[in-house]
Amino acid sequence: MSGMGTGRLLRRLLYPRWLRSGRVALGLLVVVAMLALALLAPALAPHDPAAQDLTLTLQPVRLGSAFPLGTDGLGRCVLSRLLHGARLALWVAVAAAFGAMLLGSALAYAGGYLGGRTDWLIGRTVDAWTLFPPVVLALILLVGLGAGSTHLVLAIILAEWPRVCRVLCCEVRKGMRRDHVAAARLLGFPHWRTLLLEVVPATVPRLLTLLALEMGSAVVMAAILGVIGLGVTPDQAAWGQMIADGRAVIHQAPANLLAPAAAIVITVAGFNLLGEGLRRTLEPRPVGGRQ
Amino acid sequence: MTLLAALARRLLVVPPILLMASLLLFISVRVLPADPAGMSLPPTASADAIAAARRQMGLDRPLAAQYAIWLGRLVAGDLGRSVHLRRPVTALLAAAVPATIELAGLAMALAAGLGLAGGLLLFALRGEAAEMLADAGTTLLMSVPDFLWALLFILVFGVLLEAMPFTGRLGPALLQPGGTGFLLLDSLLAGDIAAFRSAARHMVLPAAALGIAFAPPIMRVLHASLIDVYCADHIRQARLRGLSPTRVLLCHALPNTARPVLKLMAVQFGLLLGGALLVEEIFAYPGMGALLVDALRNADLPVIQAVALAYCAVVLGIRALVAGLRLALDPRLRAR
Amino acid sequence: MSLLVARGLTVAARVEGEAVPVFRGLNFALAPGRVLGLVGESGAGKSMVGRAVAQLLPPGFRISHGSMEFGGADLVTMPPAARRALLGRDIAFIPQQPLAALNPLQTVAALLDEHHRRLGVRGRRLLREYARAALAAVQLPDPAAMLARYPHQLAADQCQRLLVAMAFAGRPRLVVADEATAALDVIAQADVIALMRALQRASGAAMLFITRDLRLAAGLCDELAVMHAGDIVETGPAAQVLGAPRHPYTRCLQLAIPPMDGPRRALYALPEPMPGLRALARLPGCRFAPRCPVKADYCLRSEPPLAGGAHRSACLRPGLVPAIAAADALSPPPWRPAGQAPVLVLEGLCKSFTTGAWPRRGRVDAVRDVSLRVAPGEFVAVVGESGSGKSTLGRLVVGLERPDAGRIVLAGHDVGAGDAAARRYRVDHVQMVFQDPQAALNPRRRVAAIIAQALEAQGAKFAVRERRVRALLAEMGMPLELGVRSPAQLSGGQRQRVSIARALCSAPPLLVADDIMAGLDISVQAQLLLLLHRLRQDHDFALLFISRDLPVVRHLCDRVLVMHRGAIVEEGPTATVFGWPRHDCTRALLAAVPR
Amino acid sequence: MAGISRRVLLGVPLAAGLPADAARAWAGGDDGVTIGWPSDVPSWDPNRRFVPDAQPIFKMVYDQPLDQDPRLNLVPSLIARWQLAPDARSLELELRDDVVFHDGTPMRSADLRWTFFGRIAAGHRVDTAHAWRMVSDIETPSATRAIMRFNSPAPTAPAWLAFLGSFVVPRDYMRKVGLAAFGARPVGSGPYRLAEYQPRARIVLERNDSYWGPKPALRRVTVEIMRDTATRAAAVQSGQVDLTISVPVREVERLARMPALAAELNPIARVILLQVRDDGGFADRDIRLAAHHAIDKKALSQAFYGAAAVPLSLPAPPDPQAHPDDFTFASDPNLAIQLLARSGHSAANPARIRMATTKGQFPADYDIARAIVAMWRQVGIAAELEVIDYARYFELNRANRLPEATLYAFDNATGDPEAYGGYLLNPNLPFSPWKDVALGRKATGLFDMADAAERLAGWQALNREAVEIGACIPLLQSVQTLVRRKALAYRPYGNGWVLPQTMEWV
Repeated sequence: MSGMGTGRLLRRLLYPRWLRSGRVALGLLVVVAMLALALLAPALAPHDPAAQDLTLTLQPVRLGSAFPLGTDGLGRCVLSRLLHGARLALWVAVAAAFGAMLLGSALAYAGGYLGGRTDWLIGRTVDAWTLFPPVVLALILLVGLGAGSTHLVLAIILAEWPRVCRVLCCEVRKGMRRDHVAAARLLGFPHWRTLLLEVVPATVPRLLTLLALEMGSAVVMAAILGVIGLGVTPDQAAWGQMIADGRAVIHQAPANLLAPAAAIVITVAGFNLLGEGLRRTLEPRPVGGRQ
Repeated sequence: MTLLAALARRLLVVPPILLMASLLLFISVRVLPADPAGMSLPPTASADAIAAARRQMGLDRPLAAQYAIWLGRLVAGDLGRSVHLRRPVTALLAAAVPATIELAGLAMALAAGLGLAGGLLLFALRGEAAEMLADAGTTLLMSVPDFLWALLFILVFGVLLEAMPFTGRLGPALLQPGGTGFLLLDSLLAGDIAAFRSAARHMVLPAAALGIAFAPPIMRVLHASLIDVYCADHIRQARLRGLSPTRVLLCHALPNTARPVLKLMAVQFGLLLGGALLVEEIFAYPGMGALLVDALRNADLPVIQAVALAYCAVVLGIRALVAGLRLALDPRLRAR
Repeated sequence: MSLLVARGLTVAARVEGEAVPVFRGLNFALAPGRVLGLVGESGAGKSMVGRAVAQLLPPGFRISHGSMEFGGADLVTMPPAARRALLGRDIAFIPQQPLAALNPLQTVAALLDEHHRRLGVRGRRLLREYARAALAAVQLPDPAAMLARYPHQLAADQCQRLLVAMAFAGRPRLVVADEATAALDVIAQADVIALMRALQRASGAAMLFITRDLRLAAGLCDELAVMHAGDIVETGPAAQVLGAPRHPYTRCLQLAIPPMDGPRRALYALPEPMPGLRALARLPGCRFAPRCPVKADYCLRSEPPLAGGAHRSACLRPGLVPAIAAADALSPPPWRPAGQAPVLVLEGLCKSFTTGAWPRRGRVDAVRDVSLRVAPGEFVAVVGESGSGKSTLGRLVVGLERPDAGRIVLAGHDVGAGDAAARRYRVDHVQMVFQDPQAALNPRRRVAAIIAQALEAQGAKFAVRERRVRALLAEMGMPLELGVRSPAQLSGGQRQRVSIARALCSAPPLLVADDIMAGLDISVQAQLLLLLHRLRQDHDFALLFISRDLPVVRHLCDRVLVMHRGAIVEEGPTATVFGWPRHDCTRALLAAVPR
Repeated sequence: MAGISRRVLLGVPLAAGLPADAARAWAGGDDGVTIGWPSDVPSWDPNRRFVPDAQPIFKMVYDQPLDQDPRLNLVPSLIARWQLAPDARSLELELRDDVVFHDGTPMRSADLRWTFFGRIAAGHRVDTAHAWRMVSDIETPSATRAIMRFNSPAPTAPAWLAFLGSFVVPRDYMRKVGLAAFGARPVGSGPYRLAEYQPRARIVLERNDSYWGPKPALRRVTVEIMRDTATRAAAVQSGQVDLTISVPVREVERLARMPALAAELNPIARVILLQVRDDGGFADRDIRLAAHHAIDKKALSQAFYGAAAVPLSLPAPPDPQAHPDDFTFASDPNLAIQLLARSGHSAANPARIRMATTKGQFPADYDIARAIVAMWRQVGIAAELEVIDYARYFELNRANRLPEATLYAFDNATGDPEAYGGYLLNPNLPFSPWKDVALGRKATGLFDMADAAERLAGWQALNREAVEIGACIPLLQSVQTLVRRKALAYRPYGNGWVLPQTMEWV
């Protein structure tokens, strides 16, 4: 049982099957690019995103100038705010998606594995929780918790976890019905190992897919809350906030609205492509025959 | 009979779910670092008045008892009065809820229509090069949130082309016909064609923004379930019986996709209501979302609670409706 | 004048970018009113012939040459609309999975009306009459109630009767039945076969009967065509083909089937599975050669022609065929001293399940007051129709279900309590082999890890596990390198062997096997039976063998229990029960076995 | 400023190029108008809350005892004649006899008494209770005569009769239906009556054809509540509303270039200022003064008002009466840094305060607030900005719960200096977050002063002192932005009123 050749192993590790999909590659490219921009924002941004110059408001887009994407109504550099906004957006996306995933999947596994009353209770909790549109719940929580990126993440986690839980619950129940889970139990595996070895692996593809899609929806959610003006503090550079500001100056400096809007669309598209691609490569579906 | 029994069976779980939702709302409002008594009164209220309100609301009692009191009031239909607008919350809801349902319903219908067309198109293109393109298109479409569509539509159709109104529910010089609060219905009942036209025109842009944003998931699910269904034996058998492709699609394949598509639409409706929140705000459309945002800005606790519960009730109603539809469409569900 | 004639029909499949010839110029002819049986194991291409008739090939397959003529017109080159006009009217299909083949949203009435309307029947009253007549023709009782039902409310055989009725409704000239009874219970299978035969005779239609059950084909068909890897290897009148096979494949298949009468004999197990699509490209000569017991070197190089008169075979060495025989004789079960304490005792075991939902909640007794004993090393079969409670009994024994009443005593210990101690005890004393090996093996673990699961659960060291895996793989007759494969890379028979190896890993005294032969090909089944016989010699285990297949039971088990509606209705040594059945249920089961 | 007509009343009707919804208003000779307004009425009880922006809406449904002309002089309205006693302790009034409420009952002196005394004595929670707290009684010798009696000199009483909340409500109707029903179906004597009210959304008013005064030209007025500045600008551009106010100055410049629109920038009798508290993070005078010095008012005016708003050093408009030229408060960040250093604060260790602002209530309010926060950050004041609703501002102010600093445009429709310093800084009144009694006592003393010149000098000194101790941070004179169809004529008022009864299509 020496295992496969080192070359194949390396190839599998470095260039796994799921990466060979065009969607995944493109989505990953976009997401990684966005992440790089966000991480390097302090170095890349030409200005302090909060620095205002009231004598230079609403400068137009001029790529070679000090303000490549112009300035906003307070004379702040749009490009710098966009880059720093990416930091916030991606931090929120990653943290909220992981948080929702942890909470949702933990409950899904518990419910799906234990079954019976636990499952019923978790299922009904999810039902009740999803009666609130996520945005509504996040808004209410956010008003209570107060603005700030940590609170934003928390609010999104609390609003989004039931969706993750619901999807995963189905997967876990489906997995639990498979005979190899019964076999593992008959062989005397402790519960946690049965869960970890026999049930969880089958749900990993769906988990990854959901993670990517959740990141996209967290970006949108943060933007919605920002546009309403409740997400982050007014001086924080956030895409939603920029869109809200940009609306007022759409005729004078369209880049103020278009730049953050484009950033949101591109980022969300990146996450969606990634999620969609992962779903297709990790959970292949049949293709209907044509006549 | 089976249908009714199956429906009744599903309705049995509604009370516990509602109870849980109310508990959730109660807790999430209670964890807010705010004093419900203080928030239920204008800031001008004196300390004595607040203390009196605390006693009256039972805030000096244990949390469980507080919940019981609150629930008791709720069941009795007492939603309180808006602190900020100084009106009974029920009156505010009566105006806002139909507006939102009307908008969301129209948007959902639009999304379903677009989703159906798009899903069929995607399905028709399967296996061809154009499929990749159409698929990439839907992914991109899916990545544009509803509020960006709203901003775009205002800019293009409202301001540049001046083709469509984009604020409020009704044109000027028109009075809102009374009745149910569903403007389209009321104006038709009142025979007020001008009001109907105006109300419909006012709903076009917000409904389109929401509808377009929520169509791509429907497209995808329809497409995927069509592909699934076409793998099913009964479709092959129908083709082997010599049925025409159109008949196979319309009478055998499409009805069998109703189950996943309806399920998705039930889930989507909740999200759509959430999306409508900001879209209403952008279009100055006086619905639940605008009411909630307003109440949140003014820390108007009775309104926040009532609107949140109203959202629950609407979502629950839609779920019940969809469950009924699915039961009516799918005999297998009735049996279980 | 033949009705259906295939002339040089060549189907190619696209596998990883290269075209592989699946059919290499298939030729056959079917005369009106005759029944042609297409037999062979799965992967032989039988179904593809049926699909070629309707031109509904799976994605990636296409007809590259040749013709398929129906009544003189070529179905391959015919415009789709013309072909569609024939389907359902002149050419009817009876599918494999009757329940899945019915639109779940249509009532029986809607379905029949749709079909009759297509056949040109107009008017409500007339449609209703036709529907009733169709139901009556296939002996479906209570037409009024039946018409209002949905497919999920029907039993599988009722669905199949319905589909048979629809197939014959248009007075077809050709009926294609693709494994039409594979999904049915033994008794229902016999009924439906009889019905199809009767309707075929009455209507004078020709029938293409596709099956892998050689015995079934023998009873029904006028002519047989044995297929292997896309080739027709032998064809001719059924009696001649089966009476004096001229192709080693036909002979091997016959020898692989456990007989229902006569003495129990050893089975012949074909080595190697049927070559897959990918392998076909590298088999220019006789595609059976790699499995053939009488092959010569030249067989691998040259393609044998289908030669002969009425009875033709595609073998270069037909003379050697009659000499093929099973290698070993059937060994008797190992001797055991009498009066050993039973390994399993069930006393008054009951289990019921709730069915339906409020307000029509009911309970159904799956197992009613079952008592039995299994001696160490004894192979006991549990037979019965589906729904008779066999599987529930098995799940109760291993502890996947908790009994409502009664005792389960495993090697002297009562384990009915289902507490932690009982669970631990069970792990060492009883294991289960599941019906569907694909579902029973975790697709994300390696074969070696799966086999050693029992030791893993006990916390055995890696070296110990590895030794055990090596030993078990060898015993199962599987090469060592399969250990690093994942279950998805194995064939069905290999998977079932892995499943057995896993159950035997901790050497439990009792094994429960739940219908482990279902869905396996004849040769794979023979291999497994051989394996079980051999394991019985080497390992000391008793077997509770749950099965629907009486010939297999007869071949393998010492004692048989017949279950009917949750209760054991007859019990005794296999030879006695099969030779002199006393209960009606047993008789019906025995009568339904095709001979 | 180029291209912006100031107070131009002419308009040229346009013939084509308008969408169906908008075309009806003027092309067809239809007599209605739609107005985009930034806020709703707080309630339909006009005495209840002093909300300057609701004033023009109330003035359609209700009448005030006295009115103001565009130059803010007092003119007769419900009261034909009035006479303030020399000691300013009583006010004699003579009412018109031809005024009829919308429900058909005539307006009598009893209604006046009810409005300014009776309902206050009855314990109604109305803001007029503060404004008219000095009324000891109102005598009504006849149906058309009334004498207000004050328990302290009330020199500004006539001005107050034309100011916030002073609307006459029908006593009998209000008593009969109760307050809640009155709020739902308000009855006044104004030129319009309420036809439809969708809270937070729209108000539709119909002309009162039996109005006693000059008949409005337009039959129907629709007020669309649009809190969002961008929505208002877009709505007027696309013709969905005929007139709107408080759009950003940049939008004014852009919309002024559209042929069908007239866009105006009118300085009005309002002062944009920061209201401050004397406790919390602002307990230290040096920090307050530093906060003031740190603000570059000229830059604010330049950036957000195209330099049209006059920077202020005192909390009063740039009117020589209240704003002597010899006082200026320097914009000097360095000084601010020094002052903060004295209190131990620097950019690294900033003084922490909270600040509130409205958003969309007056042009660029939110932008100004954020710009100030950024200016403060430079010198070492970290302000946490909170956006509050217009109505919430009043609630918080009355409850004394405003944060350390609040950006607000203080309205003084009367133009009298009392209404600035007197209300802004008087801790006894609910308008002031500043609760230090020393300044309040001085203000209270000035209220009772009957001599005009002495009063004026007193208010000047008080305003100056308030700025010097950091009790108030005046910023700019407010500028009203207004965009309308060119064809819609209206009468501009010095206090920013936009009254539909003065509008007509020309």
